[in-house]
Amino acid sequence: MLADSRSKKGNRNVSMPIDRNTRLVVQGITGRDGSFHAAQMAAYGTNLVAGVTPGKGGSKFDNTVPIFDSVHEAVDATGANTSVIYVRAPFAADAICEAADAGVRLVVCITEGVPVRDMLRVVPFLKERGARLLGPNCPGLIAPNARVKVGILPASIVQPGSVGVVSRSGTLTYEVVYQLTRAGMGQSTCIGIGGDPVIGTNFIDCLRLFQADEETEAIVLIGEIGGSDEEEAAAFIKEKVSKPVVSFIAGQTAPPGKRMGHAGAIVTGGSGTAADKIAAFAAVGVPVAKIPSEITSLVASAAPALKRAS
Amino acid sequence: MLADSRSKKGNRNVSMPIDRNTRLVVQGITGRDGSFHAAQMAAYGTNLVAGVTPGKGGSKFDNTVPIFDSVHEAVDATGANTSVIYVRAPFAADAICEAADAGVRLVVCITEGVPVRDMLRVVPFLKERGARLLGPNCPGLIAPNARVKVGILPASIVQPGSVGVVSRSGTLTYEVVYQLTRAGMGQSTCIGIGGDPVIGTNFIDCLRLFQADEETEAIVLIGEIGGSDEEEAAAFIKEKVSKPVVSFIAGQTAPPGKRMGHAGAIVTGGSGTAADKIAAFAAVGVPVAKIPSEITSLVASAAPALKRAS
Amino acid sequence: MKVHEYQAKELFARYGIPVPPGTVVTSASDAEAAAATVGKPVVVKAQVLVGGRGKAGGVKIAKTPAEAREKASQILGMDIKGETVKKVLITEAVDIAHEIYVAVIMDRRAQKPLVMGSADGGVEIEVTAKENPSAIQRVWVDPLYGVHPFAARRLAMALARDAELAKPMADIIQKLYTLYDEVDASLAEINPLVVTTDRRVLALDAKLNFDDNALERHPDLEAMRDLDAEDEGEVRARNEGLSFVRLSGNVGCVVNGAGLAMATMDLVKHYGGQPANFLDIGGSSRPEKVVAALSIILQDTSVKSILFNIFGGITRCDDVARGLVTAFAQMNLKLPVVVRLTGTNEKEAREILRQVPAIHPAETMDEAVKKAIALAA
Amino acid sequence: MKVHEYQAKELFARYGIPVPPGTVVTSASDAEAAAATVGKPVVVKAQVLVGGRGKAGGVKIAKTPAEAREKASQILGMDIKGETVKKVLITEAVDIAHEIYVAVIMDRRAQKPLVMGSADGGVEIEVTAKENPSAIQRVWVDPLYGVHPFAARRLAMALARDAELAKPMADIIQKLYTLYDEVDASLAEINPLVVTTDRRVLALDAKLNFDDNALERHPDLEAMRDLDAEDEGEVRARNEGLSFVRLSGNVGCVVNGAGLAMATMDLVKHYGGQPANFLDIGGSSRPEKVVAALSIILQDTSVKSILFNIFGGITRCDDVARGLVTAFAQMNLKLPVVVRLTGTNEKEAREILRQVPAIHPAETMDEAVKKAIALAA
Repeated sequence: MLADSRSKKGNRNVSMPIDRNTRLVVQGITGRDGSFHAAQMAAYGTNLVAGVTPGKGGSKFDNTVPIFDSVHEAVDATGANTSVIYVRAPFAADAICEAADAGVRLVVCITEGVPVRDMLRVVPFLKERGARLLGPNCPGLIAPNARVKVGILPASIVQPGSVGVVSRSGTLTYEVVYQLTRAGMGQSTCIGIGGDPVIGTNFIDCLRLFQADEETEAIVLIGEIGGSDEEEAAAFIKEKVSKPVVSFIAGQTAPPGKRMGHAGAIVTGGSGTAADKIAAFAAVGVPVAKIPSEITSLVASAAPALKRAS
Repeated sequence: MLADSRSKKGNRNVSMPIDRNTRLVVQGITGRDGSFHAAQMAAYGTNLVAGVTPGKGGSKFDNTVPIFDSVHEAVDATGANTSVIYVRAPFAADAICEAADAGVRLVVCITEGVPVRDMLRVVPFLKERGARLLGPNCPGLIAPNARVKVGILPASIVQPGSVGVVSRSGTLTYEVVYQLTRAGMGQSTCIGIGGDPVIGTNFIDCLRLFQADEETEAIVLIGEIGGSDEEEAAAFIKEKVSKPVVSFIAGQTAPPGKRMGHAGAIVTGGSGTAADKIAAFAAVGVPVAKIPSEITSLVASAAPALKRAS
Repeated sequence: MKVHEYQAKELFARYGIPVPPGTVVTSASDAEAAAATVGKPVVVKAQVLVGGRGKAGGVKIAKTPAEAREKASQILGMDIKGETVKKVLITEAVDIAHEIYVAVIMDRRAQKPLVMGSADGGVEIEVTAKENPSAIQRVWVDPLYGVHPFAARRLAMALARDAELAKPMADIIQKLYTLYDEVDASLAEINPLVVTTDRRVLALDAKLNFDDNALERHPDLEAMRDLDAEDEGEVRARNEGLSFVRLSGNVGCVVNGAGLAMATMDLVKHYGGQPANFLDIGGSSRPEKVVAALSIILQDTSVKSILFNIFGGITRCDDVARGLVTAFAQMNLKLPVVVRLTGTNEKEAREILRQVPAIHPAETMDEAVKKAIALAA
Repeated sequence: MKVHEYQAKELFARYGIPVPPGTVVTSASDAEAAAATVGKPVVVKAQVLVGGRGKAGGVKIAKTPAEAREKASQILGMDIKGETVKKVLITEAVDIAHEIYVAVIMDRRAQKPLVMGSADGGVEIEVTAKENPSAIQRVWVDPLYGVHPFAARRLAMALARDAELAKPMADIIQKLYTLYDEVDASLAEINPLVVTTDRRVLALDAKLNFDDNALERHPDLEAMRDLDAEDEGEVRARNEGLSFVRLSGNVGCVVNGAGLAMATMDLVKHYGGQPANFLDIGGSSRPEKVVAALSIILQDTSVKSILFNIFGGITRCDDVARGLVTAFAQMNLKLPVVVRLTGTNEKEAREILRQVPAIHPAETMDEAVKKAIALAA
């Protein structure tokens, strides 16, 4: 008999979503991106326990990692607790639900181009099951101290340390992390939340995680135009975050009314502009870098003990 | 600005759903059944605070009870916490959701003929809001000690006392209650849960309430053929109910495969028959009356202290 | 409401569920013509609403058009569990590699729709449930989401045991649920869903039951109702808003409420009588309903006495009483009638009933039932 | 994706939202004929994808067919915010008693669709939001349930302030949400929704934007796309799977990732330059994408230098490098190119790029931007 959906409500705790206990299953492991990044994640040290591609169950990835037809089988056989998704956009929402239904606790969806309507149904489904979603259209996350990465963040640019990085962008995150590393400021965890209109984990969720995380001493928040996530993050920082936060907002020169790429960054009259967001951070005492290369110096002055620590 | 839906999750406690704190709004108060029973409920002593009929807001029922266009307005103006629904079947599901969305804690749906598909969507909606639904297609409930009734149970047949009655039937409940009253066994609360395939409150919910209720000393459970609610109730009684329970099952002579009326009572090969249900109760020591008039004597022997008490 | 196989297959086709092409005919000569058009061996299938037509000889294979004519003439007019066969479906006989069972039903216990599947198709699911319960796969559906593709895929894999066949099968499972949901079905069953020897997946049979409470919003489905195949009294009762089931006894019963109606039948049997019917006149009964109820019951000549057991709630006893008075005035009733009315407005009702001397009053249910049995004897 | 008013109204009509009948024409003489068919005063409305056509003179009333011809000839060919008017909609002029605003949009903050309404229709919602915020009614929608009838009724009552008019208005609100949901819209707006003097409720204007990510499942909507009305470079970029927005500077930018692309533009401005475009080549870039990106940028003759800022992730730098090599080989590029490649496979990428001597390498983003500005000067 097929098992009923494995509802495990509640207990969305504040421990970091990936660590040495992460047991990873890759959905879409036989695809071009899936196989490339599966190898990268395993090479970095992530405990890659399974892959899933319907119809390819029984084979192995890289001669070692078992491939299953469904996430349920993968979880049953390997105890996977974390999933990363590289399937095509029309199938991504179902893949996310499948992972949550199979009992996975953290689902990271790299796929871009997932329709908003699909995500509107995915988010409550995961909430019912108490699973955390990161993304979609996000680069995932990496924890250099534990040497665990889930997603596509290049391992070459990170360094163990105590700066938590959270960002709506993909490659802009790499840029900032790279600069931090070059300035000798290692990272505790770097999280790309994705820039789509509907996402599983937002700035506030990550700020809460970093505030509670013993490894994190300072936080870098990289926002962009559109929406009001940054404004809400600023309000949350004022109330609940005692650790130093430095921010940067992309899209200061974007013309109003134009959609800037897949990220869903769009400026509409009067709200969601870079100026609004910068003002919101300034109002709560969060320094905002004018250009990316200014971030490291702002972090250094906001958390002077940092560089010595790492 | 219209208020957002008033989510009040959780705290489904075990106090009896109606008592002297009940503040009732009648949905469909200007209809034939609604107006008739609104008067009956008020005459019995129920605190009828409002009526709702869209488009008739501003008028009054019986020259005293204010009528509103929506339950939200009724709740805002009168603090109604309980609703009873007499609207036509195609609109009943929406009326239930409206009441729950407006913050009503107990919604009693008298309307019969509500499509199952509608109810499948109503039940989770109410659960999200922490509201209790009784019915649909049910006679409601009455608490003779508090002189509160919500629904259509005739006040003339009840008497204050300490027998809790719960039933899937409508008029069969009246019959049993009437016989209890004539035998001098008053009732704490009588609840008709309705016989439709999808209902808001089931036998187990009511058994839990009666077990916790100080006013209730014995319980009469009236089941019928179809489904497995009685079998589950028997299992629950074994585990959790210490008060004496007496039962009766209607449909002992119903031919298999035939649907017996709106109640959704249907006998299909091998499960849900009266014999199965009677056996389930017998197995956990619950006496089952062969005919309705036997119920009173079974209650008298199961709870000998009862008659003196009332 | 039930519909015939050919009607269910029309709906299947509308939802993209593959069915073998077929033609419905009402005569043996049309059956021959239809078989000739197919040009291959055909199956001649009785179109009846009752189950068990296979065992009753209502399904036969015909290799030639002439044989189809012969089989159709055997099946047409056949009596299957009281239902006369008036139509047969002529459909291509396919070569079956594997028979599967799939159905969507409402699971009262879980309060959710349930998709059931078994790799042992062609067999009744109740038989599989008894003999090989582990062969039944169950997927409960959250109606807010429908059947997730991943869930359909897992079920299809368990049934097809073949990744290539699982794809069309998962698609059929999703479409069957969508159909079930959108048409307000209470049962949507494919038994068997077959894999043919050339690896097509086809719904060889189709069964759909509908939620009667939802038919108001599906006039196209309501139009599919086959009044010929149903009991005349039951059809008439439905049109009058009554619930009626014909039984074989001699005590006609008119009761308000399904539970009380069943308890009344039980009590008639308990005291040695035989109920002639189940009849629930429902809530808010208009006097005309009572007239209709009486005339439906009186069509059955074996009825020797009539028992009214009415306990007021939404139903007001004065309405019922007025209905009785009107009915008796209209119908020149010759049978004895026992009336027991209790509840809302019962005093007013007794006042009204006093106008009709032929009524045998009773105060309790037991008394009423005993009197009705005695009067029927 | 945006569609024209007349296309949005076609979809409205399909979902049962009442719209005044109208005809789309491309010439003044056809406008006259269409107005003659209406037989009443008409409105001649420019069909453009940009907003603000009313203020720009793109909407005019015509009392006679001759006048309709005259107004149409004024409007056709008009330039509205850079878009040339090629079609006008001829539609009956109705007598308006009351103008209302209704829209369904995606509320990112609430992570839910939002139905917004205002009794002050005809005005831009942003203006109402500023000047009279309490006039805006908001109903958030749980997409698992859709708009409950009770919620639509409450909103309609607040907008119509008339129980009789609230009924058709609630119906329109529910249908507008259903449309929004089923077609994967990102905006569905009626401004104004009017009550006519004879108490009809009509959608006088219609605006629909679609989620580009969902167009794959709506080929009928994709077919509504008006390529004529869009920027040629942007159309071409979309066909190549690129995100491109034309700006007015001289530094052409090719970046992977929207955030980094915006940050690159910001940095160009920061160091005193002017970006010529936003261009996100996206993840998993094929070499052909780079070729396409370059040729789109090079159509703009004001571009004086090209800046590649690529940080690898899904995008592999060696792919990008191969694309550059191929592009330069194919295109006989005369402009200076600054390339900054970092991340996955960056060493391999540098190996490949060494084959092309014309590239100005840069190690950091700041260095790259400064070089590109200098080379454009």
